[in-house]
Amino acid sequence: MSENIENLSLQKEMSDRKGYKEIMLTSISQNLRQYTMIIALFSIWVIFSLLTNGIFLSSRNLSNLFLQMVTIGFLACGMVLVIVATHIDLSVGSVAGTLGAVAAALMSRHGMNPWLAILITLCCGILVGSWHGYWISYKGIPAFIVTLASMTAFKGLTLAITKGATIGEFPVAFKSIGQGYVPTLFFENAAYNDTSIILGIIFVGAFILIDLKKRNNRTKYGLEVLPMPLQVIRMVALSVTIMVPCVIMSSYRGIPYAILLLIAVVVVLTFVSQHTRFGRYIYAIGGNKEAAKLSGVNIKRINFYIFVLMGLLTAVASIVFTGRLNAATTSAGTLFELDAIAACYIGGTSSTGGVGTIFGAIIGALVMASIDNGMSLMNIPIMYQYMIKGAVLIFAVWVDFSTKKKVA
Amino acid sequence: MSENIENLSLQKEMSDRKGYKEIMLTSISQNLRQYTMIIALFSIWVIFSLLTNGIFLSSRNLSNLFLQMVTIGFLACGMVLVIVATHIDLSVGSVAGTLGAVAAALMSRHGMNPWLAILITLCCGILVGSWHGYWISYKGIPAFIVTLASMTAFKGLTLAITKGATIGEFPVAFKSIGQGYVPTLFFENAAYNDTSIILGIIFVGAFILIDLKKRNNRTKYGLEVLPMPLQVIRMVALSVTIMVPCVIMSSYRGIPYAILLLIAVVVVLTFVSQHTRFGRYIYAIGGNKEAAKLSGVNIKRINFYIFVLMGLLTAVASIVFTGRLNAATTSAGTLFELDAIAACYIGGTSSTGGVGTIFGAIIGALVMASIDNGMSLMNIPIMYQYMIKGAVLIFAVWVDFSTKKKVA
Amino acid sequence: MGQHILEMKHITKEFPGVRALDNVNFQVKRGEIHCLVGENGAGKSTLMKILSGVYPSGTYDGEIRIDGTSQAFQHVKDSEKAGVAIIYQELALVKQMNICENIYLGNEITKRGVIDWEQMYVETEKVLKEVGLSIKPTTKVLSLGIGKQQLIEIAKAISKKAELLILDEPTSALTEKEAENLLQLLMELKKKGVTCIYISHKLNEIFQIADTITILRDGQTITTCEARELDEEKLIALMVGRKLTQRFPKREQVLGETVMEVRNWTVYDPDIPAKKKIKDVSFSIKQGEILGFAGLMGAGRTELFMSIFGCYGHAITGEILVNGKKTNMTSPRDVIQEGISYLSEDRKGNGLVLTQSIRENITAASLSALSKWGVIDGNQEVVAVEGYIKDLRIKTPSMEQRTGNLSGGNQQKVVLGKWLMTKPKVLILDEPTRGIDIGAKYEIYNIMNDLVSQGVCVIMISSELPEILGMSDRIIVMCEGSIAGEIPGKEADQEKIIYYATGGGRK
Amino acid sequence: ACSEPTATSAPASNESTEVAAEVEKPIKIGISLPTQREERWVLDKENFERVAEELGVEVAVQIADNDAARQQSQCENLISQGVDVLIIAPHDGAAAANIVNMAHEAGIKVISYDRLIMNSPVDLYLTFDSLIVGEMQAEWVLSQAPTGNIALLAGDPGDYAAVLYRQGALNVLQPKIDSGDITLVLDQECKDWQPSEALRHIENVLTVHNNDIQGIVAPNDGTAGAAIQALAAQGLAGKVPVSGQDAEVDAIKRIIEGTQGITIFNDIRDLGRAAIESAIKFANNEPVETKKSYNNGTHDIPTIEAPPALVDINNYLELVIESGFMDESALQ
Ligand SMILES: Nc1ncnc2c1ncn2[C@@H]1O[C@H](COP(=O)(O)OP(=O)(O)OP(=O)(O)O)[C@@H](O)[C@H]1O
Ligand SMILES: Nc1ncnc2c1ncn2[C@@H]1O[C@H](COP(=O)(O)OP(=O)(O)OP(=O)(O)O)[C@@H](O)[C@H]1O
Ligand SMILES: [Mg+2]
Ligand SMILES: [Mg+2]
Repeated sequence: MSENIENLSLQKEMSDRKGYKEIMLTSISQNLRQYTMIIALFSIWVIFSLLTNGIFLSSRNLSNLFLQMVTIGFLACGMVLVIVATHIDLSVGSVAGTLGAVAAALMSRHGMNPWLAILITLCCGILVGSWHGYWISYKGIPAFIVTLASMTAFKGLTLAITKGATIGEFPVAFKSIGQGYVPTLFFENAAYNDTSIILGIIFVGAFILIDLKKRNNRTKYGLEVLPMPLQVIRMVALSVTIMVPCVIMSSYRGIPYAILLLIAVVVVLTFVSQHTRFGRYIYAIGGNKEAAKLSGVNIKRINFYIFVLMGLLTAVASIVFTGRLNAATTSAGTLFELDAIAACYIGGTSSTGGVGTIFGAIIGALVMASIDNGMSLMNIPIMYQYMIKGAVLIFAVWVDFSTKKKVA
Repeated sequence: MSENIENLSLQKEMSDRKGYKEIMLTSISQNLRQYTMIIALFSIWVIFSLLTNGIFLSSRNLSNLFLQMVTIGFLACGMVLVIVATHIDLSVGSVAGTLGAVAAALMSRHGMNPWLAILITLCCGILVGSWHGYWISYKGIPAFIVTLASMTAFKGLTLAITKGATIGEFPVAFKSIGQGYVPTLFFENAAYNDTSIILGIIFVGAFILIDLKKRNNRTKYGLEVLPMPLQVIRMVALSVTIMVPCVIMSSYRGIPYAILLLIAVVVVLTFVSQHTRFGRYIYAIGGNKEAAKLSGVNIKRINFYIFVLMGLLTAVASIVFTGRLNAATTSAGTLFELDAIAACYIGGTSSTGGVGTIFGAIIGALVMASIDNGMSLMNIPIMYQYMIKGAVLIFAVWVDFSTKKKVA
Repeated sequence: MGQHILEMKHITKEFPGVRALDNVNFQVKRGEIHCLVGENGAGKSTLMKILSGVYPSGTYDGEIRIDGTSQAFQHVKDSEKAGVAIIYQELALVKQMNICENIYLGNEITKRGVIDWEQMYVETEKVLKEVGLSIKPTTKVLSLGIGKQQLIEIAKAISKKAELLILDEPTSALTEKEAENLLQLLMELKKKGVTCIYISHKLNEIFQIADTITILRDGQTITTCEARELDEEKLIALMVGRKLTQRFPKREQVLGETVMEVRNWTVYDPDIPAKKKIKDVSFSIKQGEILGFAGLMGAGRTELFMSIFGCYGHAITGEILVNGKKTNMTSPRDVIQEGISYLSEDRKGNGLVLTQSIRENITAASLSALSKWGVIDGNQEVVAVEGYIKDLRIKTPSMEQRTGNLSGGNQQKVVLGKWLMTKPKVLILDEPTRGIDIGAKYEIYNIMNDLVSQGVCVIMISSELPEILGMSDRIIVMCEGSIAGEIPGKEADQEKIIYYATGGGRK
Repeated sequence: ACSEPTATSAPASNESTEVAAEVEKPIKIGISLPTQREERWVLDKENFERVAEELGVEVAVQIADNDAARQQSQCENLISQGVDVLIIAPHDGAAAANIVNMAHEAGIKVISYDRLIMNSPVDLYLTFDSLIVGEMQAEWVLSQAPTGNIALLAGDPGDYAAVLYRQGALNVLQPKIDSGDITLVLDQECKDWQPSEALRHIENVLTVHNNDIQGIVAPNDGTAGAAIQALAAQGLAGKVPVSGQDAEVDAIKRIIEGTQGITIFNDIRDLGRAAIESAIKFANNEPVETKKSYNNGTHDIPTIEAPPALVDINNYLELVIESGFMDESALQ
């Protein structure tokens, strides 16, 4: 969401010479890249909804769908930055598997407190990320090789830790991260989960506050701002977009913790990528490494931290995933990397680097998860599922590209 | 091998002002990139040889080793060109699986003549390649997405064709492509396979002839050539390099057909990549697409044909692989793409495009196969195999990079 | 503090096979404008890259002192901290980012770690005004021409408020007007006490602003002296090592048939479909003619010829006749086959494949002629390339050198070689002498004359008015996408061109 | 979660809000299978569908393609669809415990098919015993080669069934190894059950021991086929006993040829029918009779067991062909 807001606000400069309609049109056409994928996503939803007699859009299934995409969502968030900086990380799946096993072993075998286990897992994730970062940025080995090596090595490590058997049954605290829902606060027995709605209202409030503050700031510097009526429309639109999913989820069991966590990560990383030096440098490195170097960007350090961040997010993903399965399996994480990378590309990340957004990647992850979920709801045999998924993938990206070409 | 020869001959221009020693040193240092990987390969061989009491270097095992790497070898040959042109092909594994199933179904279910089945399989490969090429070059969809979609789709197609069961038992002609050896010609009962030695001699002869012809040609154009003594040393060295593996293989059962086929593919593709317009354009596109376009290169067409070629090679790989197993299985080809891509990177292909050699990729494929083979010979548990393989991969590439950095 | 803000002592730098700098000594006094001149490949850019920390301390021999204290820069950042700002010869912008982001890349204004975009936009607008640009700070660099990109680079360096400002051929892509603007700006900065090192191949600029001049040749310092002790002739002699009596070689003019004719060429903007970039342009060129194209930056000359070459534009209308016949050309390939070649102004972006060797670059556009059945005749190739290296005096240890390792001027020569090799009927040169030294320019002019006398026609787009005036038989001046006027070469002078270029001749 | 059975004909347990409970709705059984990459699971799927049609119930079959997480998602989706009972053949028995809890929360009973779901109150377990399969394979190989070098292949290390087969085989082999009668010269797992892995391992072990191998324990027919391929290259096919499992067409052909000694035949038809019948009973809230129970770590699970059968050259006609499992024409 906050991507669009950013772009929208950049549009404000044009406002003096143009009417409201024109401002909105320009803003829409400039955001079309992201809109087409969102439109594609909604089309997929509508189609599946029709094909499953509405089960697809039931609040229960949407809740499932979000939980099914959440692991890839975390990985895709990090992967966007990795790909934007022209690297790749093939190891996230294996590493997530290993980290999940570590957390599982700590809790199940050694009876460790779940919070401590989580802390240790996160540290391990950072460690793995540093290892990758070290070889890639300080030794100059291509990320493909380093992470391919890790992909292999961590597969082995998972086997070694699990000793070939699934490690299962975790404390409730750990499980809830992957499969729990926010508890009801006041109305125990209402059909709706009140906490989710309260959270939604808090989000909306925060957004409106931030937006107004930004507006103030711009006025202070003498920059142009949206005319007030448009500003109001914008706020209403955003509020609705935020509240609708909250209400839908609240009518099943409420917002899952994992989704809350993902939203937090998306917001923080979007902020980091747009409003901090670290974020801007990632895009600069991806756009033109030489230029970034000549501008005094410490490329090695930035690359290093990108992988550290990726490691951390992998650890988060592994915790959520393991909690959700309530088990650490020996082959956990297989092919996550491809799903995460695909999510980025579907979400508009450029394969040549320098271009890509976190928000886009999340949309990409949702597209993939929706296709899987919808076909599974329809009980389509797996072989056709594979074929249809392939076809939909190409088709969605093609639609996206052809509309984009017309604009840009 | 012919890569080195090429580079060596380009060195000749410098010969007038320098002594023999200097020419040789320059040539060696300029070829170091390839030499280090070859050295790494030999080191791996020596280590495994020591660890397995020499079994690793026995002629029987070397024969096995080459056969074990041959499928990835074919794929890596095509993958180099794909990566040089800044694309990627993630589908080769799935596609190889499907094509193998097609060939198997044609022969086993419909009793088709093996040669006809092979022809049809090759055509299917070209068709798949054209499909990829169409989307990538004419529709501008990133290769990653197109081939990821195919990876998924063809996984489904394999399941559909095999109906979940292994298709097995093929005619001898088909099997031999994957597992047969050249027959003895004259000495039925000798300890050595005479055909292999004869083939070796033919290769050496051909090389010497081509080299002399080139020398003549250069003299005719007034270009510099190697001084005669160095030329002789060069020829002797090359002859030995060619003969040694021939003799080794002849002392087991001779040269496998699959290896002969791979050698042919490597020689042809090396020639294509170095001495034809098509090849030159691939490297130009990879180096700077815009500049290539302005130089009159039909980028779309070249990209299209790169994927057609990749499709064809995938078909070849699938035939060899299926013949070798004498069965088409439901999950054949899984992860081939990663091995093939890794082989390219190990062999010095640049991830940013424009740089890479077929010969390097073959060395890369050999390195990977050697690690797998050696550890399996030592009966190391699979979890350690995974970990060791990861470590060796990183280490080998690191050695390669650090020597390269010192030179360039 | 001594009087020298910068002292570089005994600097030696080697690349594989090349000794780029050989015991160079270089001193700059506080508050002066110090010009560094020399032939292509003399080592000017390398010396400046050492100074700015691009080549970290340890990869070269020698010592750098700034304000008397010895420095060992490891990073560009270190030199910036010591008050050095530099504009590199090769554009160093991130094209996907907007102007504001580029200008502040590496020096973002932050408030508690958070980038303050509002303030940066405001500051950017200020700096852009200083260099004479009025574009929105949110414009993507991608959509700007080379000239504007160059100005952005200058703005970026100025925004750093450095004590020592280094400019490596900042005006090579600028028109006289912008260049003049820049020189004024430098004089103002000098008044504020900023020291400046200025590298250029344009002698008039040098004599206009230089206090001191240092001359490099083959990686060695030839001399450092006060600007007023020198005149153009002496300077050229010191740089090139020989005398050049004329700047523009003379030639006999024999006009033949009309070779190419462009009629009613109109091109729409690919980004904004309703906007015309080129408006109804018609012109023709005869055999044996050099046709100059002049205009201000953004006049649309590059767009005109890129669109003719099939690499730019949207909904193009109009027709092209070659030898009187209508053509139907849609891609660069078709155009080349019709005998028309176009040397792009952006050598790094559109000209060279930096990962490939000189040999491969020079033959890239003429492989059809060198090959049979798609197989390239390697020997013929080597012979041909050797010829061009010799003719164009490309300074390189071998034709197998990666073009990425060549100096800017030598890269330009490689691109020129590539297009000469296509043996065109019409050769379009877009800023052909960009970054080329005096001696080599003279050679290029000679080559143009040779070509013309062989019956080739040459279209030269240039922002250097003396060059346009000295070489053209006829000059077309463009303004805002259409032809503003046409002047026969003999009658042309600076005033007339500028009159048309600024829109004076429009009906 | 499933409270006192009431006497209504509609499924009592269906409380979920979206799926409106129609009164005359046919029973819908959700089935989640681990893979379709082995013939036996393909046959399982066909069998389930046939039996269901026969008995007039609706089935929704999902294939996890060897992925525990996908299996969980698919089961969630089955529950969303409103199935009455879940039959799960878990890819990973321990990981599937979570599914059981989920299903029970939605008031749906769970039958664990062929592989036991661990640490959870599964309602019923139907099985051939994986451990016993491994034991049978190893016992047969030992009966053919009581002394000498034995090679042990195992399935994918990430597949829990593979771990059990290997464990079963080792249960039998270990005493003989300890007594020195046999030497275990190869103990390798095959990534993704890939025959090409098996081929490589057997080629290499033959090289190391110079063809001196007396027996090969292969976990399924796919890897057995590849092992025989490696033996054939050395002219040893038929001379070294090789075990297998699943009674695939190719394997029966090899048994007739004499290159593969045995395969383990799990007659899935009976087990599948029993599963559907039990599911219908659960849906109608009728009790299911069992004779045995297995402890899955936390609970004693009522169990229906079907014995695996050893198929060799002597009994394949009776067990595989005459029982109608395979068409004789397939063997041509
Ligand atoms: N990275 C490099 N690798 C190898 N050689 C290099 C490299 N960079 C520069 N050189 C060589 O060093 C010499 C000096 O180059 P430099 O770029 O300093 O020249 P210059 O004086 O700036 O020339 P120009 O006027 O053409 O810009 C040239 O011969 C060039 O080929
Ligand atoms: N009014 C404008 N606003 C923004 N961008 C412009 C404007 N006019 C031109 N440009 C951009 O500036 C660039 C300048 O055009 P171009 O370089 O083709 O002009 P030119 O006549 O060749 O001048 P130059 O001497 O710079 O080569 C173009 O890429 C165009 O997109
Ligand atoms: Mg320079
Ligand atoms: Mg221009």
